[in-house]
This record gives sequence, structure tokens and C-alpha cells, in this order.
Amino acid sequence: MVNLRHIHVMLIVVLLAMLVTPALAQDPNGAETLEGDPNAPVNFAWTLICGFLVMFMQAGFAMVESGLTRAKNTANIMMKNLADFSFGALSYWAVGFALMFGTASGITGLLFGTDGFFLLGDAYDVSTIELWFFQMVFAATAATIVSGAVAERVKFSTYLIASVAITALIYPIYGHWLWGGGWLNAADFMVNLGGGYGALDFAGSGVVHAIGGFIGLAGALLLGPRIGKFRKDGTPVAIPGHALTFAVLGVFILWFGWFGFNPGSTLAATELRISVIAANTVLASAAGAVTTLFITWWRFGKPDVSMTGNGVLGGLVAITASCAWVSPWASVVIGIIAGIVIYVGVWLLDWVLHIDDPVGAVSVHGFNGAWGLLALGIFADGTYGVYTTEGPLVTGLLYGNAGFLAVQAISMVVNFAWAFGLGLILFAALKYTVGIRVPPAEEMQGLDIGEHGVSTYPNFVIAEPVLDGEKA
Amino acid sequence: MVNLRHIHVMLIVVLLAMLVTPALAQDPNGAETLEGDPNAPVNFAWTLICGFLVMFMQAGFAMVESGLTRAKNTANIMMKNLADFSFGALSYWAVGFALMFGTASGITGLLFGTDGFFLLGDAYDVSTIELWFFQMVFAATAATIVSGAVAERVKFSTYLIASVAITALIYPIYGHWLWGGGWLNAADFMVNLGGGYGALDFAGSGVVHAIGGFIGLAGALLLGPRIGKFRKDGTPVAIPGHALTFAVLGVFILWFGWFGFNPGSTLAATELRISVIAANTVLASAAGAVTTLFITWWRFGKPDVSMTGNGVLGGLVAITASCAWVSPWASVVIGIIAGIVIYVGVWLLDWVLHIDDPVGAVSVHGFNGAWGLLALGIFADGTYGVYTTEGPLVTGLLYGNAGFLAVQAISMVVNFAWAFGLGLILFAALKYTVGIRVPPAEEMQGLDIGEHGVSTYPNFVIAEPVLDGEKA
Amino acid sequence: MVNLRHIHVMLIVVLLAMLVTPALAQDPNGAETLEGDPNAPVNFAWTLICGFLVMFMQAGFAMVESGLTRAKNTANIMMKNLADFSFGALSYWAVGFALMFGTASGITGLLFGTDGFFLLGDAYDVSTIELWFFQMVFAATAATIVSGAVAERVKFSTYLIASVAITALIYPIYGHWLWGGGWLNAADFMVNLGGGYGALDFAGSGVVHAIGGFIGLAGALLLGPRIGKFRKDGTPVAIPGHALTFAVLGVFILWFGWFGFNPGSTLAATELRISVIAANTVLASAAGAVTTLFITWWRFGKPDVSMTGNGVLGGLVAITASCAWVSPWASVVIGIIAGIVIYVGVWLLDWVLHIDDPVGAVSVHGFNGAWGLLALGIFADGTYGVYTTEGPLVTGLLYGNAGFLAVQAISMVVNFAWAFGLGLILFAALKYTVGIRVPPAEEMQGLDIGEHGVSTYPNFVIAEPVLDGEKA
Amino acid sequence: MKKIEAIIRTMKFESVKHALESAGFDSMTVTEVKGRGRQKGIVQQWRGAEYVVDLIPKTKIEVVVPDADVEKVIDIIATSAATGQIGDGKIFIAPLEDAIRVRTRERGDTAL
Amino acid sequence: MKKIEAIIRTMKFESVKHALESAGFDSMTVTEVKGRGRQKGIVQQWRGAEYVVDLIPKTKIEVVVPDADVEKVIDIIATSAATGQIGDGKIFIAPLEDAIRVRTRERGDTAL
Amino acid sequence: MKKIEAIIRTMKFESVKHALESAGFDSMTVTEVKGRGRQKGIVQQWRGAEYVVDLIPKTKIEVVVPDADVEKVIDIIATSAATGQIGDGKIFIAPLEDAIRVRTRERGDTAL
Ligand SMILES: Nc1ncnc2c1ncn2[C@@H]1O[C@H](COP(=O)(O)OP(=O)(O)O)[C@@H](O)[C@H]1O
Ligand SMILES: Nc1ncnc2c1ncn2[C@@H]1O[C@H](COP(=O)(O)OP(=O)(O)O)[C@@H](O)[C@H]1O
Ligand SMILES: Nc1ncnc2c1ncn2[C@@H]1O[C@H](COP(=O)(O)OP(=O)(O)O)[C@@H](O)[C@H]1O
Repeated sequence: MVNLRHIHVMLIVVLLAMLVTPALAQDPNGAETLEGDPNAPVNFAWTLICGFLVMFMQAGFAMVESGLTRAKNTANIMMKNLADFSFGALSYWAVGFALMFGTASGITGLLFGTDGFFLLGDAYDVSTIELWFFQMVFAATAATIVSGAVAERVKFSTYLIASVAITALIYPIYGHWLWGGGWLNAADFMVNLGGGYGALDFAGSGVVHAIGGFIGLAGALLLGPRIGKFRKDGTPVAIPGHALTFAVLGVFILWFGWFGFNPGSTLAATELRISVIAANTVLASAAGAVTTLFITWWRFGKPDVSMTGNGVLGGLVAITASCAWVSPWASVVIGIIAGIVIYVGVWLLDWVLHIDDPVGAVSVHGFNGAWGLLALGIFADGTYGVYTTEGPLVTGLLYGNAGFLAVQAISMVVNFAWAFGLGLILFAALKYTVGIRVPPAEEMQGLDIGEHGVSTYPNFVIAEPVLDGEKA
Repeated sequence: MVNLRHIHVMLIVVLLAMLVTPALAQDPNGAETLEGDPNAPVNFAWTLICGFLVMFMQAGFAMVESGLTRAKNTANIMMKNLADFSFGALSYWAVGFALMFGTASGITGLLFGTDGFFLLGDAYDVSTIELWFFQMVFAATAATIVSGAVAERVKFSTYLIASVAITALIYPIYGHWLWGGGWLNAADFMVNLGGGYGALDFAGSGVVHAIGGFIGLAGALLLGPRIGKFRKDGTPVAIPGHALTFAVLGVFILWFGWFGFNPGSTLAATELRISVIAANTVLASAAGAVTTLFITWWRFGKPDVSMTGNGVLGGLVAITASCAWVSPWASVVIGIIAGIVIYVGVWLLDWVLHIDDPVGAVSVHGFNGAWGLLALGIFADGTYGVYTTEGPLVTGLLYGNAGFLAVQAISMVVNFAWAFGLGLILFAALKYTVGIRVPPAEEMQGLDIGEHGVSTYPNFVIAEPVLDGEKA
Repeated sequence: MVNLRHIHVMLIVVLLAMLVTPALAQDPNGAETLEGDPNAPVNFAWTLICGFLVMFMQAGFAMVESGLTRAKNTANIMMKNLADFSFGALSYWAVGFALMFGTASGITGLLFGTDGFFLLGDAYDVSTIELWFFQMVFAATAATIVSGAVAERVKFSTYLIASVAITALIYPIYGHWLWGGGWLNAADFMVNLGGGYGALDFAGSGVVHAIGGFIGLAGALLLGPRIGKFRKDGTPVAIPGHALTFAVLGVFILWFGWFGFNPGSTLAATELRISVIAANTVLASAAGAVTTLFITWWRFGKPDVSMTGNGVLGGLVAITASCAWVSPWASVVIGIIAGIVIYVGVWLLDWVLHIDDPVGAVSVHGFNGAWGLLALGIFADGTYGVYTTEGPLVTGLLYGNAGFLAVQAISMVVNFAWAFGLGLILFAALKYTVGIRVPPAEEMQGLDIGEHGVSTYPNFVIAEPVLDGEKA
Repeated sequence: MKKIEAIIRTMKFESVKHALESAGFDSMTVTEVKGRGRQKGIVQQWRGAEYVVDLIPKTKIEVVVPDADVEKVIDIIATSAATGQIGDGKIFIAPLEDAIRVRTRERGDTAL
Repeated sequence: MKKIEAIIRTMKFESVKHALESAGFDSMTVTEVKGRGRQKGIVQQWRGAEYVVDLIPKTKIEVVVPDADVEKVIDIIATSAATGQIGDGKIFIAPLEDAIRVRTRERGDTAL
Repeated sequence: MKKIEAIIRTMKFESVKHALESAGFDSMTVTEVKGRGRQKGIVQQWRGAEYVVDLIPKTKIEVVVPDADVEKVIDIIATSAATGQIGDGKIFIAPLEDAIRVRTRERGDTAL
């Protein structure tokens, strides 16, 4: 049964917009909404602008992914990024949003929503559509994360199908469980265990990043490594990306966009906690970068640029769940651990699991997304409530609420099981039907020619570096 | 005669700012404006931030244009983009704004404004300057569109003159007709035909994009094609751009900036319709991209990256006129048609008209700008008024107001005649005086050396792909 | 003694936040702050979003710096930019902010602040942290400016130390003098001389840019020029940057971010002067660009792209101090002079001082920062007060207040002495201990290999242009 | 068997290629090079400093032909690459001892 | 002393290099070239116009060896570069008169 | 007539060019190549994996001169390219049968 008091504030926004206007079930031009809430303009402006920043993260993902891969696949990577945002927006409009934020009563409501398809009917309402917009850019983010993990070998047609499945089904249903009044957040046993609130995830370490990262892990696993990535004895071979300039530009764009992602997730500028959220976001990312910089310096002898960029992103992912509920010093700690997670994660995939993740998507989004969920359970300091200044205030292990850490751990396990499990099913189904991987000859020649019949850089003399792969 | 009730809300803003302060004709520090309107802060913040995003579209234009052209002309393209924003800001400050939004009585007022030059006098006012800022970034956008159509062969000096003429004269006068109380929007016969309002163009499918696109068409026509673009029998030859990475990055930047362009055009966050505008903007662009992706896949055998990028932009241009007045499903339809317009437009120019538009500016901005004006006349659904929630609400053909479609068709024809006509006159005048095209030897060697004495990529070995141009 | 009436408004914000909540010394969730100030949401939203834009300027700096230098050093440059923002955020959190905005009584308070380290204690407050966030991105900007001046030869490890010293100490202490209630702004003799207010610097021509630029000058001087930069007779040799595309993209990103930098510095959208600030910002930069374009055309025969980009930035830096206090026409004048300063500055360093500043950081940020401080003393027109619409209104020489120009001149001299002086000490101390320059062989081969063991562009055939250096 | 190595203007490459093609000489290997002969460098500018790029981008074409065809190929290239201005380029003739087609291991003139 | 100049598929380069290495021929000079022989060009598309990139990126390997090793090297390259498809490439053998090692000024075969 | 082909350190190119110039040998053709001789590769790292870029970027200079000048040019290059460290490079001397100046059709030594 749903404990109404604890339903995610986002849902409330939708409901309110519908309830305060009993005569008219919807308010497509906003006049009544404005009358009912004089703060609506500043909250709309805040939420939309933050949403625009999140949308811009698509450019960041495209730059990071293309920068860390080879020149012969660049057009394909840019196209995948164009396509997943476009297909994602349409899928989330048609189906995803309804599953995630639609209303449904009883048990069904704990699992998914059932109205609002195509934004038709009552959903043609300024508040509902505000929420749709902000959530749509999040959904597209989850989809685009996968792109990096499967880069340089996935068939473009198959990628499109996977991308639609993610934004239409896999992402929204899990999202419902956390943000739409579903069981992880609102089921009685979770609320009781958590001490007044169920599983939380402020801006989506789990909902967006870990989901994307673990689906990517499944994809990378089923695709197998790029040709030449591992020697016969399993040792990884470096396949350097074609332009660190693009990769770091992408990191900066993502960093910038993340200030829409995290602070914007209040959906309200009237929550002045937004300043603390912004500060926590920057501190965790800085700590992640500095940590990775020093670890790589210590381990490899020289500080590594692309890993440091991953360190920034890892810090950002890790703080995303807890950014509203922890204090600045805790953010620094969370970021430091995120930097370590990046290093260990990349090492694990390369040296132990032998899974080829060209851009580090699994470590950045998957492992650090999971860490972010736990970190919230540990460091929440009781200064802020559930998307509101009112109680119950959220506290974690260090502040005496071990139950909440348990709740978060459950949430993390469910997240992994759902994303990795459905990811395996999805990619396996595609593998044994339409196929998921381009032929070896196409992979060697590059997907730009094979999938799109184009060269990204026709005015430059292109070469592949000749690597030996073993230390001299 | 001007029907005051229907004058564009933007003008009202200016007038109000002047009227509410009878003792002081202007309010340069904002204290009185704030007293008179407690919502001024949120509306100023909204409008300015959206204006900043529109300004950032300049980077997007520079990236798209340089990415789709050859390495030997890149510095010239970057310089043109730096210059047209800079010259544009100054021209619009000196002359353009006064013509567009200045007040003038009687017939003159239906044609152009006559005060506010150099932002002197009463124009030194926070509200007027807010409007100036937002409009200036729009004016610069119109100018920069032309840059793409005339790329890789236009003389830099001549380009500067044309650019100033556009932002100082051609753009603002037409803009006055739509947004400054001019005849297309406010003349009695237009208002009567339209059913209570004259021609509309929410954020500038016509005012900004079609004007820019059709001036560009005139320029491309009078310049003639780049050397090697067409065979003797008229069949087009591919001249691949030098870096799709830049081109797609540019698309993402433009996409991001467009969320300032469209939602920002309310000039007020108190118009909560902004959420619907944002949603319509993203849906149309996504539909445009998906449509172009599939059309190119079907026609060329493989999905084309640069055309899909154009599809995004075509969808954005097409929805710009109607974004506040249509529903989400209609936006998807408008975007799908925009994608078709892109494909047909590029084909038309290449294969039928033999006009060389290196980046697709005419199809994206010209043809889709025109389509956007019509689409408004068809799909406006009567949920929103003229930049206000109050009536008259705007309805189009599908909602029973065929007269408004007629009004929009008139607006579209006038737009084409004005932009293409003055474009021809402008470029012809330049052609037969200072000359508009660089010498062939300079064109072969590249405009970077010829116009700026510099190589864009001195650390890379540059090559031109050797093309056969005919299918093997 | 501090004249309380004139303490910088930013300090007031902090104090207020602390004073209005006597029972609770801090307000970490914002409920009380909101109750006390219904305008807090719009002001928080404005300040934070503008802060996000300033943060994004880091990407612009990285692009400008890498674009104007050689391909063999690109990864190093991207890494420096990642690192200085990350280290800067942490240093400013740990130490810098406390020195700059902490409170301290008596003489100490005129020199630096003494509380708020690590944002602990009372600093865990939504208003204080809002201020911290906005100021942190400014501090990081000052640090990153130095990166450009010392590019292509500085040791990475040493650079990190210098960067931390700047954000933790050099920048915040000077910043305190202007913005934190320190002597330049608040000492009685300055206030009296200025005619009611001491030295001012609206958004940091001096505090941020000149400080960064002059520390960079000291660094470039002590490092010495890059190998091959000057002939034995002292004439400079061109060392072209590797990608003007990146450089101009960076200029656009910085331009965009500057609209956060300047208008955001009101820290309040309730100051409607923000529209004038935005307009002044764009006009000065456009004038700077146009001026440099024409000067280089006149002097070199062809308009120079990278110098025109510097012209934009020079105009932006120059208007930063005065953007809230001057009128649009004055901004144009300030920008024109800024363009001249760029040209003369680059010439001075290259031909007279023989100091090697690869990206023009000293001319853009140092010389134009100084010019900006003076320009404020000349053109302030008395329409706006000290971060408020209330008096005293700020007037300069042209409006009869010569004393204020004197105050600004003092501020400028102190700025240069502090930044250049401490810069010399810092880099000299590093030079004679850990060393500041990479070995010549590493410099020839490139810092990417030497410092990070990586090639930025492994898929491209890289070449250095073969220059003769003297006109044929 | 001879190797004919021509260093020509990059912008003349297209017409040389077509001329060779038309005469039945389809095979060639092409390299982007920089060169200097009698032609002066290109004056460029960078932030106010003028400098001469004194090695100009050129295109090198290598065509291996049986001895009998050498003069014909020289003539084709020299004709189609010429503008009459300094910088038109050079053609060098070098002896080759053998050629092997990798795919078939054919050798000598039949491998060309 | 001969110069063996092989123009091979770029994607076969790695295996050719390893094969040469294993046989003790470590030294080589490698250039990115474009070429055309019997292999048809690659059809690409740009905004709807199809076009043939009829010079395909290839890799040129130059190895200078004493006369005695020539056949061995030819065999190694021909074996390791082959796919059996058109486009496998060519090997040319040219006479060299001398070689000088810059560092030591050794000349002749000992300089290789 | 001989072709002198020198593969040198990229960072020594400038001084070789100047040395040749001073001695009156202005003409040359230059190519960016990668090579391997006795010099070990450069160890680089990518995301934690170390790897050896075992073909090092080098610059190839080709100068065609009359037989009489060969030793002089060899000496100039060998002197100006030397650092004494492994990796200084090689100079190869190949016979040429003829040279043609495209612009004038002059042949033989006068075409150089
Ligand atoms: N002696 C030479 N050795 C090597 N390359 C040469 C020689 N002479 C000319 N070249 C190459 O030929 C190109 C064109 O030669 P150039 O002398 O400029 O033309 P022209 O023969 O019309 O005077 C040069 O850029 C250079 O690459
Ligand atoms: N006669 C030739 N002269 C110069 N280069 C040649 C010649 N023949 C072939 N090549 C080079 O060898 C490459 C491969 O030759 P190709 O004919 O495609 O392979 P195959 O021998 O299998 O038919 C070409 O791309 C070209 O660079
Ligand atoms: N036998 C060879 N065949 C072809 N190229 C060679 C040969 N030996 C050397 N080179 C070229 O010369 C360059 C320098 O040679 P290297 O052996 O490293 O210098 P050193 O002669 O000082 O030992 C190599 O990188 C390679 O490009």
C-alpha cells in the first residue's frame, strides 16, 4: 500500500496541478496555475532553465565519447548521440512518462503508472508538461550513457532499438519505483525501515546513472571487446582515443550541465537548499578529480588526463543521490571515494572481468551511481527533508539512522538487478535476432564508413598509432 | 491604422515602461520599474538568461558551418562568425533597434520606428534595454544564418558590409511589421482577416530564420557555386565537410540555445506556457531528426549524419513560429514535415536549382521558416493568446479559423519577397561594385590564407579527399 | 576603521543571513531565509544560474588556450584546466573564502577575514553557501588565467602548487580589500577621496582579471620564453596555435559565460539594472572585436582571427569593473579602447619586453583589467549606486567626481603591485626550489608525452609547420 | 621497370589523375608532402608576426610502369600538371628491379 | 643493398610489422599514403550525393636490406599482408647505392 | 644524378634545413613518416595501460642532386642532424635516371 505522505514530491506537483483546478482538469495556458501559486513563475523558470542545462549534457556525452574513441568511428558516435536524444524524447513522450509518473491505484501504482501517454488528455497542462520536460532530459541521459559502453562495435540499427527500449520501458519503470510513488520509495516496509521515508535518490545517482551504467555493462559484456582490446592471455591493450581535446571539453560541458541536473531537481527555486546542492556538487567533483589525478600519478608515474576527467564525472555521479542531504565536508569525502571507485572500477573491468568499456561509462555511472546511493545512506545529516524544508528530515548512518542505509542498500541491489538483468535480456534478445555487432571487417575499417558511408575527417591524413602493448 | 489592442506584446512592454513613469521618462536603474511590477525580477531574469542562451547559438552556428566545410576555409568561417555578432550588436544598437521597436505614429508606424537610436534618451531604461538585449541576439542570429549559405567563396570585406546591412536595415524593418506594431501584425485588414489578430510569429520562424535563409539564398545564387560543386551537366559533386564532430557539436549547441530562443520569447516567466513551449520545441526537433534519419536511410542506404543534424535544426526552425500555440502532438507532426522539407529542400537546391548552399542554410532556415509560418496557421489550437493567457486565443485552420491561415500565408509570401528581393538587390549591388567573390586561385588555396593569412591547422597534415564524384 | 555604510553589499548578504536568524546562527535548509525574504528564490536562482555560466567559462579558457598552442602540448593544457578548477574549488573551500569574506574586526578586518574555513560552523547556511559558490567560480577564473601565460613550458607539478597558492591566498586577500570590506573599498581615506565610496570593481576587472593577468605576467617573465620564440636579436617568431577552431569556440564560450559573470554580480535579480549590465557587456565586447579586427587589418594587411578573438575578450574584461555604472555609449568607447590596448599590449610584450605570453593573457586580462578599473573612474554616470538602486550613486571624472578616478588609480596600482609582486615571489620561490620549467628536450617533444605520457591526437599525422620567421 | 615520382601542385592533382586515367594508367600511390624548389614560401601572419611557411604543401605521385611507358607517362604528367608558374614541380625517374603483387605473387611487369 | 617498398592494407600493417620483427627485421620507415591499383574506390555519401573515394588509404613500408635478405623480406611481407582479395598491395624492389648511419657515419650494409 | 633520402629526428629538421640552405641546396621534399631502427619506442599510457609507440615520428627529407654533390650533401645532413644518441637516423643514396622540370620540360641535372 502506498503511504501517501511519502510519495515523491514530484508526483505531488503533478497531483496538485490537477487537484487545485477541479472545474478544469488541466491548465494548458497556465493562468489558473499562476493564480493558485504566485511562486510558480520562479519555480517554472528555475526548473526549465535547469532542464535546458541537462539537455546540453547530451553535447558533453557526445564529446567525451568521441574524444575517447578512434577517429574512424567518430561520425557513428555523433550520430548515436543525436539519435538517442531524439528517439528518447519521442519514446518518453509516447510511453515512458506515463509509466513513470502516471497515476495508478493500489499495487499497480507501486509498480508503474498508467496514464499520460502522448501527453494527451489531462496531461496537456503547464505543470505536468514542466515535469515532463525535466524528466525527459533525464531519461535521455540514462540512454546516452549506454552509448559509451558499447562504442566502436555496436550496430547502429540495433542501438536504436535498445535506446528506445531504455527510454520507453526500462528507465521509466525503475524511475517510478523511486520518483513516481513506487515501492522502493513508498511501500510501507521501506518507509518503516528507512525511519519515515523509503529509498531516496535526490537527482538520480541510481535512477539515471547506475541504470544507464549497468545496462551499458550488460551491453559491453554481450558485445564482447573490440578487436585487439585484449591479448590472448587477457591483458588489456591500450586503444587511445582520437582527441583528448574533445574528451575534456565534454567533461566541462557535463560538469556545467550537472548544475542543472542536481540543483534543478528541487523543481523549485523556493527550496533555497539549491545553493548547498550546487556547492556539494562542485566539491564532490573536484575531490573526485584530485583523487584520480593523484592515484594515477602514483600508480602510472604520470597523472592521466582521461582518467582525471572520469574522476570529475565519477564525483558528480556519486554526489547526485545525496547532494541535497549532506554537508560540504561530506561531499568532499564522497568525491574522494568516487575517485578511488573510478580507478578500481577501470582496473576491475580491464584486468579482472575483461569487459571492454571504451569510455569508462560503467565505472563512472554504474559503480559510482551505486556508491552514490550508499553514500546517501551514510552521510545524510538531517538538515533537509524530502524535497522540502519540512520534516521528516533525512538522516543516515552517521547521524544514527542505520535503517536508512539498509533501505539504500536494498535500493542499490534492486537497481543493479533491474538494470543489468534487463540489459542482459535486451541485448541477448537483440543478439540472437537482429544481431548487435558489426562484422569484423567493418569494425577494422571503422563504423563511419560501414554504418554511415562517411569519413569524419576527410581533410586530415589519418593514421592509427602503432602500439606494441607491452612495456619496453 | 494601428489597432492598438493587437500590437505585439513586446511593444507594450516598452510602452508601459515609458508610461508608468510619467515624471521620469526613463528608469535607468530600475527602482521605479520594480516598484510598479513585483514580478519584474523573475521576468527580467528569465528574459536575460534566455537571451544569453540565444547568444550562445553563435557558437553553434560557427561549429556547424565550419564542420560542414573544408579545413582550408575554417579560420575564415570562425572570423565571419565572430564578426557578424560584433558588427551586428553595434548596428542593432545604432540603428536596427530604433527601426524595429521605435515608436512612430500613423502610417510610418506601420512601416518602421523612428526613435531609440544608439539607446540614447528615453531608451536608457531597464525595460527598454532588456528588450534591446533580447532582440539584439535575435538580430545577430538572422545575420549569421547567411554566413553558411555563402561560405567558402565570399569575400570577407563584402560579407561584413552585407552583415551590417542585414542587422541595421533588412531584418529590423521586416521585424517591425511583425513584432513592432507594423502592418503585417497590426493593420486593420490583417487583424480582420485573422479573426482578431494579424500575422503572428511567436519566436521568429519567419522574422529571424526565413529572413536569414532567403537572404542567404539570394547570396548563394549571385555568388554562384563553389568551384567543382557541379559538373558540366549540372549534377552536384559532394564536397565533404572537414569535421563532423564540430558540425554535430554545433547542432547540440544550437539545440540548447533554442530553449532560450523559443520559451524566452514570452519575455516573461509569469507566462507559465513556457513549459509547453519547451516541450513543443524538443518534440518537433526530435521528430525532425528522426524523420531525416529515416528518409536518408531509405534513400541513400545509410543514415546520413549531417542531414540528420539538419533535421534537428529544421524541426526547431519550423516549430519556432507556433511553439506557444500548438499542442505536443501537433509539434511532432510539424517536426516530421520539417524533416521532409529538409530532404526535399537539399535535393531541390542541389539537383534542380543548382544553387550551392554548403551547410543547408536555405533548407533549414528558409524553407522550414516558411513552413513554420504556415504550420502556425494550421495547428494553433486556441489554448493560448497573443503572448498572454488572455484572449483573443489563437486558433488556426484545424480549429476552424481558415482566415488566420490566409493571414499567415500572406506573411510568408511577404517574408520571401522582402528577404529574397532585398537580398538580391544587396548582393547584386555589392557584386557590381566591390565584388563579392574571392578569385578562383584563392578559393582553391583556401580563404584562410587568402583572407587572413593563416592556416587553421598548422600541426596537422592536411589533404583533400580524392573524389570521383560518380558512383562506381 | 571600517565605514559600515560602505561595506560591499556582498558582505552584507553574509551578515544579514547571520543576523536575521538570532536563535539559529545558520540556516542550512533555507526555510527561515525564505520567510525573511520572499525575493530570495528569484535572487538565489539568478545568482546560481549566473554562477553556473561562470563555471562554464573554464571550458572556454581550456579551448582558447589549447587552440592557440601546439598540438604536442594539448593534453597538458586540458589537464591544467581540469586541475586548476578542481584544486581551486577545494582551496577556496578550505581557506580562500574565509580570508576573503570571513568577518574580522578592526584593522585585521581591513586586511583579511578569519572565519568560515571549510564552510564549517555558521557558514553552513544557504546564503553563505550561495555566496561561496558564486565567489568560488570567480576564484577559479583568476587561477585559470595564469595557465595561458605560462603555457607550453611550465612543469605540471609546479603549476599545481602555484594554482593552489593563487586561489587560497593571493586572490582572496586582494579580493577582501575590494569585496570583503577591506581597506581599498572601505577605509575612511578611500571613502572620503572617492566621494562617499572607496574603490569599486563591479564584477572583477581588477579583482579577477588583472590579478590573474599580472600573476601570469610574473610567471611568463620568470619562466622565460618558449624555445624558438625569440631570435638572438630579440625579434619574435610566430608559433602558430594548432586549431583556431578551438580558439574561437573558446571565445564564444567565454563570451556566453561572461553574461553570468557581469550581470550575475548583482547577486540579485531584484536589481533590474541587470539588463543594462548585459547590454553594456555585449557592446563593449563587440566594440573591442571590431576595433582589433580593423587595427590588425590596417597594420598586418589582413584581419587577424586570433587577435580579434582577443579583442572580444579584452572588451569583456575592460567593461567588467564598470558594467553597472556606465551607459551604453560609454561601453562602446571603453570597448574601443580595450581593442587598442590588446593590440598595443601584444606588441609591447613581443617586441619591447620580449616576454612570451602564448595566448595573450596579459594583454587581455592584465592590461585590460587595469584599463577597466580606470574606465570606471572616468565614465561612471551616476545612475546606479553601490550594488543597489539607493545612493550614494557612483559618478566618475566625466560626471564631476575626479576624486573617484584617483581612488580607482590607487586601486589599479595596488592591484598591479600585489599581483605582479606576489607572482614574482611565488614563481621565484618555486623556481629555486622545485623548478618551474620542463627540460628543453621535453619542451621540444611536447609536454603531453613528458608530463602525461600521452598523445592528444594519435589518429592524425602531426607535423610542425616549417617557418622561416622572416618575411620573404 | 621504372618508378616515376612526380611532385606537383596539390590543386593540380585532380587533373593529373584524370589525365593518367584516360591514358590507362590507373595505378598510383599518392603522398602528402611539403617541398621547396624555386618557389618562394607563403607569407602568413600569426598575432602580428609575419612568417614564411617556406615548405609548401605538395602532392607526390608515384607511378610504376614498364620501361616502354615511361616517356608517355612523363608527358602526360608534365602536360596536365603545368600552369607555367614557378612551383609546378618535378618528375624524377628511378630504376626499379622488380615488383611483386602481394595477392598473386606475380612478379615483374605483369605485377604492375 | 636494396630498398623494399611495400604498399599494403592499413589494417594488415600490424601483422606485417610483427612478421618482420620475428624474422629480425626491426628497422623500417612507414608512411601513410593513398593509392589505387586494381581495387575499386569506396563509395561514400555526403548529404545525399554519393561519391567514390577512389584513392584508398594505404600504408607504405620501406625496409632497406642487404641484397642477401631481399627474397626473405619479400616473402615475409607478401605472406603476412595477404588476404587474397583485390587491394592487397604491391612490393617494389629498388637498388640503393649506399646507406649512412647519421650517428656513427658507418656506411654500407653495416649501417642498416 | 642521385636521390639522397634522409630519415632524421623531427626536432632536428629545422637545423638540417638551414644547413642545406646555407650550402646552396634549397630544394627538397619533406614527408612526415614513422620509423624504427635501433631506437626503442616511447612508452605512453592510456587509462592505466602502458604501451609502447614503437614507431617513432620521424621526418624524411629527399634531396635530388647531381652526382658531384652527393658527398657534400651527405656530410651536411649527417653533421646537422646528429645528436650522438640512438635514433639520429639514416641516409640512403639511390640512383636516379632522369629528372624533368614540369614548367619548362628541362631534363637532367639542369632540371634540379
Ligand atoms: N632537387 C630536388 N630534390 C627534391 N625535391 C625537389 C627538388 N627540386 C624540387 N623538388 C620538389 O618539387 C617541388 C616543386 O619544385 P619547384 O622548384 O618549386 O618548381 P619549379 O620546378 O617550377 O621551379 C618542390 O616543392 C619540391 O617538393
Ligand atoms: N603501378 C603502380 N604504381 C604505383 N603504385 C601502385 C601501382 N600499383 C599498385 N600501387 C599501389 O599499391 C596499392 C595496392 O594495389 P592494388 O592494385 O589495389 O592491389 P592488387 O595488387 O591486389 O590488385 C595501390 O593502392 C597503390 O597504392
Ligand atoms: N633498414 C632500414 N630500412 C628503412 N628505414 C630505416 C632503416 N633503418 C633505419 N631506418 C629509419 O631511420 C630511422 C632512424 O633509425 P635508428 O636506427 O633509430 O637510428 P640510429 O641509426 O641512430 O640507430 C628509423 O626510425 C627508420 O625510420
